[in-house]
Amino acid sequence: MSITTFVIVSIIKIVITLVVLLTAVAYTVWLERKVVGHIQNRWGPTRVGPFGLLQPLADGIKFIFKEDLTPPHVYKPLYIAAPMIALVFALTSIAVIPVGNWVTVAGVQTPLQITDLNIGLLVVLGITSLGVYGVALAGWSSNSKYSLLGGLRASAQMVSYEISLGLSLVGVLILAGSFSLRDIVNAQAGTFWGFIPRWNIFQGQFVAFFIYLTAAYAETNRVPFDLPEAETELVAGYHTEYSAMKFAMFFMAEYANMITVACLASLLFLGGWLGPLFGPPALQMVLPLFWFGLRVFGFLFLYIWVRGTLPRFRYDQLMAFGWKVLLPLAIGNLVVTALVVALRAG
Amino acid sequence: MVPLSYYLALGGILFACGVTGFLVKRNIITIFMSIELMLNGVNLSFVAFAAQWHALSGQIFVFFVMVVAAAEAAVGLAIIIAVYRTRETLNVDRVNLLKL
Amino acid sequence: MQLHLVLFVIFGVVCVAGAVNLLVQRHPINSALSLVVVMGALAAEYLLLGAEFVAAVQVIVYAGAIMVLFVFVIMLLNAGEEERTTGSRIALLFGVPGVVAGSLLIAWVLLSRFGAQAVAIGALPGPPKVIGWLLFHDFLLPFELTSILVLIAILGAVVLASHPEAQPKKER
Amino acid sequence: MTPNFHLWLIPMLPLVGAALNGLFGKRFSRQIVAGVALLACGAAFAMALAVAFQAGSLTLPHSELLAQWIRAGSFHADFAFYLDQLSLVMLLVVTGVGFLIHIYSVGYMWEEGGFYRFFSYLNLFMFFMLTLVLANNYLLMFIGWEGVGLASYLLIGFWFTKDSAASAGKKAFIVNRIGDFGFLIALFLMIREFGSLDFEQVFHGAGSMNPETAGAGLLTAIGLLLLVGACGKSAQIPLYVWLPDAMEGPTPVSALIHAATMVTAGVYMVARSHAIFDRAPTALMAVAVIGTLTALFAASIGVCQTDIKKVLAYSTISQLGYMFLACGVASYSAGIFHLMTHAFFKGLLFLAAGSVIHAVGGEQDMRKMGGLRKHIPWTFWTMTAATFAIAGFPPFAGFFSKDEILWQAYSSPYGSWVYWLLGLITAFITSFYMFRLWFMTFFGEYRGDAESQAHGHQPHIHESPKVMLVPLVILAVLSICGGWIGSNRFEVFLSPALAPTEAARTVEVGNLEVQFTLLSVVIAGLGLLLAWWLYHRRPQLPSQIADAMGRFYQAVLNKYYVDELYATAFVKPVIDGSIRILWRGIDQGVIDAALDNGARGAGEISDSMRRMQSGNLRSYAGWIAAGAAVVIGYMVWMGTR
Repeated sequence: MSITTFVIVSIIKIVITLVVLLTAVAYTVWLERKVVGHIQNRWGPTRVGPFGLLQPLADGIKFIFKEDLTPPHVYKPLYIAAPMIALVFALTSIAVIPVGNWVTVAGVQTPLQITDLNIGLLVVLGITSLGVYGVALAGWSSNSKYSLLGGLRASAQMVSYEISLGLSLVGVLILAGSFSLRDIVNAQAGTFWGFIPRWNIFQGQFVAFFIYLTAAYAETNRVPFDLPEAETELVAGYHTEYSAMKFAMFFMAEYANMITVACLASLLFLGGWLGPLFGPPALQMVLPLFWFGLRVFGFLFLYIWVRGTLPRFRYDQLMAFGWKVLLPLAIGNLVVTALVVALRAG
Repeated sequence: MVPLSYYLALGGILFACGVTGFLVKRNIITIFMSIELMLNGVNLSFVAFAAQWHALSGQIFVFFVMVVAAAEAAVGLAIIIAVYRTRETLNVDRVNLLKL
Repeated sequence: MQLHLVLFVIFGVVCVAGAVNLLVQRHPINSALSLVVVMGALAAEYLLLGAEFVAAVQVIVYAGAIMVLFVFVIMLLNAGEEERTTGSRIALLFGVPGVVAGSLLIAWVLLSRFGAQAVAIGALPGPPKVIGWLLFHDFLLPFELTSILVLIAILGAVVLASHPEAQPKKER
Repeated sequence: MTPNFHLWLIPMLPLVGAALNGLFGKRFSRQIVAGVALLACGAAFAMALAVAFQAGSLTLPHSELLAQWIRAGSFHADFAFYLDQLSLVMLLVVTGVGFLIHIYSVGYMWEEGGFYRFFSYLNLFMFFMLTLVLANNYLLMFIGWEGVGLASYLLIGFWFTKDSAASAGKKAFIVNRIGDFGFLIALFLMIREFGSLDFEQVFHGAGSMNPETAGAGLLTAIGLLLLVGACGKSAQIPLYVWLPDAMEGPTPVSALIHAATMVTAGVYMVARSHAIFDRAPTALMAVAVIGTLTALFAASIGVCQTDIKKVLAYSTISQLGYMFLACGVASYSAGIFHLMTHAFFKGLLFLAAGSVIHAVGGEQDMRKMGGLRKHIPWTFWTMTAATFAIAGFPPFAGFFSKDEILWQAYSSPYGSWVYWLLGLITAFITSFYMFRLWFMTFFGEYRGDAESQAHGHQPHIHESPKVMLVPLVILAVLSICGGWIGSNRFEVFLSPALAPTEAARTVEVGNLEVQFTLLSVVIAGLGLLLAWWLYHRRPQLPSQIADAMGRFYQAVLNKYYVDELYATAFVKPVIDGSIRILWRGIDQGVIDAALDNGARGAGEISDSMRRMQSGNLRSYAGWIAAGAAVVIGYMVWMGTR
């Protein structure tokens, strides 16, 4: 594969990924409004298009055309930069996420992934860990006490839960022996006794999955850990002073992060794109994408379900839970996994 | 191919910037960041030497430096908070009680 | 490969610019962000040197954790613009010339020693597995000692930062 | 293959005893302490006997290497032990008499505090004395030499709460240092000349020197320096002053250390070094002169002493003078013979005196004794044997040895009639003061009662316990029979070790020997008669004579003012010099001043330097940066050179 082809293929993949991702973001918002609405015994959006399906489009148009207010007391450079930082990092991390196997299109064989790094997981972690800057800087540069509190909460919460998140993944890493997300998925191929898939969640990593789930909710500032934007206390937290497109950026960043987290969960614990393949070759090429999408959808649905049913934590409870429950649990899981692997190996 | 001396020079510049920052900045936090800058300059030369001499131990040292830097950041920032709590300032020129 | 040199120069310039910006900026949060930039660029340099694991850890630990702590503290203490006090003439009279002199000396030595040698890029990839092996075999003792150091640092930080009057509250 | 006797065990056993008693004795009962001490010493004696019985089948000299000690280039000194006829005799005397005195001490010290300490010291002394005797080089001998000095110091000052005892200990130690100084310089000279301190190598080196030319000055110097050492240890003029004061120690100590063994170390050393002295006639003459003068001088002081132990102390000095005289006329075997018999009867005298003191409740003044014959018969009879022995009556031991010395003083090629005449006079005085002691103590009426009663307590005069009497009896037997070996046989026995050099006794003055012998017996008898006349028949006469003698009596009574002379001539200048030069001049003026001024200067410098401590973080950083630049510059400069 020549450099030119490589560049062209990469550009194509980037464009497709971004389009799909942004669409997914938009329709995740719609899905959330719909699901939460039904949970709360109401309809959700219904007016724009059938079942309100065009609502995201309407929202986008509204955001774009709304007046971009910049309060006079803000620290301008960072006030402007903060939402961009948040969105950029949220979108970047999708780059190393594989969504399926290698495919051959027009004689060019390429992985369904923008780039395959052998430290892919670390890159994802690194980039998501940078995402906190957007929130923190937004909170600080707004020069408003609600924003500042939101930013403080966000940075403390994200730094704290990042540890548990990382540690919960180490068990998976030990089982797979690689940082490459593709290798991790491939390591989950096969079944136990012919019918239980060898997903990591079935290989004893269900504790890790639970930890990951919880930490991921905190990382994405979602209910029940949405303290940085807790409406009842902080108006809107770190994005209190934002409006229009800047607000939309935060909004998109949050949902993009959710999708990334859901992808990661699918890849690491639920066997990624693995699933039964049948039918003609064209179908066999598309089926992994379907299986993968199904898992991500399920995970996102879980997100929304939790949002609709659980109340918000108090902030000290949040920190105590992270440090005193999740972290020891993650360490314990790591130790047990390491012991088991070591015993099995030798 | 990039000569080793380029990497070393870059590391040296970062280190010198760090020292200069330590000398001219008044804000404790910035001074502390200057220290991190120095450490980063050293780390770069570690990695460059590791590549030059084909010895991975150079990279291992970087990890240790990072761990020490993390520990230092935790303690240092705690100290800064404690200082701020008592002195109500972050200017090192105003924190000068330790003298005869 | 000229590409490597070009990339090196680009990221090197970013590095130096970030470092200089750290010095020039008077608000600590700008300095902190400059430092984040420096660290990101350094991670790229590490990648150029083939040390991909170091690069990742550089981003995660330095940019993602340590610098977040800095920003957090700056926010927490609401640090303002730097005052221009002249508490120390020594630092300017002796320190800065000292730094310049020392740097020049070192630079001269380095250039005269290593001027001609070139680093084979990617000659030494640092795969995580090998690094892990080294860390847990050849460097096990330092590793464990460092873990103790970190533990002590955690305890120290908790003790230092906690309010002296703060009483442990009972969870209800 | 030569048999290995494990000679090292002989000194080591007492050391173990000393360690046990010294470290744990405080918790032991007295019985255990005594048991440990006696066992250690007795085992050493038994081993010595065993060695002696096997010595016949042995090629002497016999030496055993225990361990290497110092190896420096060609020079070496080892922990090695040397056995020949001379050290065998010394070994037997030291362990034998030492063992008896140990037994005696159990009884004598039973009531005293610090019982374990006493026996620990005593065993320690045995260790060092045996090391001294058995050493096969001068350096090991010097260890023993110093060690016995230490033990002596500890034991003289045993009652350290008594001021006089403590200062007597210090005096003994310091005076001995003067002698040791000479000894050490002699050792240095030996190392320089012979490159070794081994007896065999040194004597071989000395023997190969031409006494008339090359070696004369050197050997004389070594000999004189050794003599200085011997004078210190054996209490000869001018270093004798410590021995009378040493009587402050417990009486068994006086018997063991300051009569029988340690003080004879000097004689042993001279005899051991005979190869050097034989080739240094001047040094030899110095030995003889010092010996003769000491004998006469000390005896004359002894006449006027009233303290029973002081009399014996001066007597000891006097007898040591005899031994030196014998060595000084190159008749070493006679000296060693007298050393042996003297160990018996002087040890006995001290022990008996101790028994007397014990009997009268600690009184040492003879003027407050008298008539004790009936109360303490065993002590009396053993004391009598010892007195006759020292006075030189046949067939007691002292007769043989003293007679041999007098004869050798006259007949030896190095001898002269002057030595003989002075020796004879000394013999007379010896006989006189010893019988004076005898009469004053045991005859007449008891003179202590009245005064003691006035103080309100009745001294119960009692015989000593058996444990004290048994050694007395054994020593008495030895004092009587010890000389029956005969000096000639003794000389033959010792001759391999003390091989007479080419200056053999060719001069035989025929029958004169018998007449001389008769003469000395008559002289001893005269001394007895005079003492009987003055102190038994006419007890008031001595004071009249003393009055008549006036100042001379005072001088003798005050030991010829030698202590006072030393005090003004040596001690006071040293103290004054120490105060003026060392203390005020050097210590205060130089050392203290340097320190004070240094501290003051440091303070002043710091005063200006503390401006650096501005309390400003960035200033400190500036200093560090400047310093680092200097260091980097230095390193670059060093690297590029």
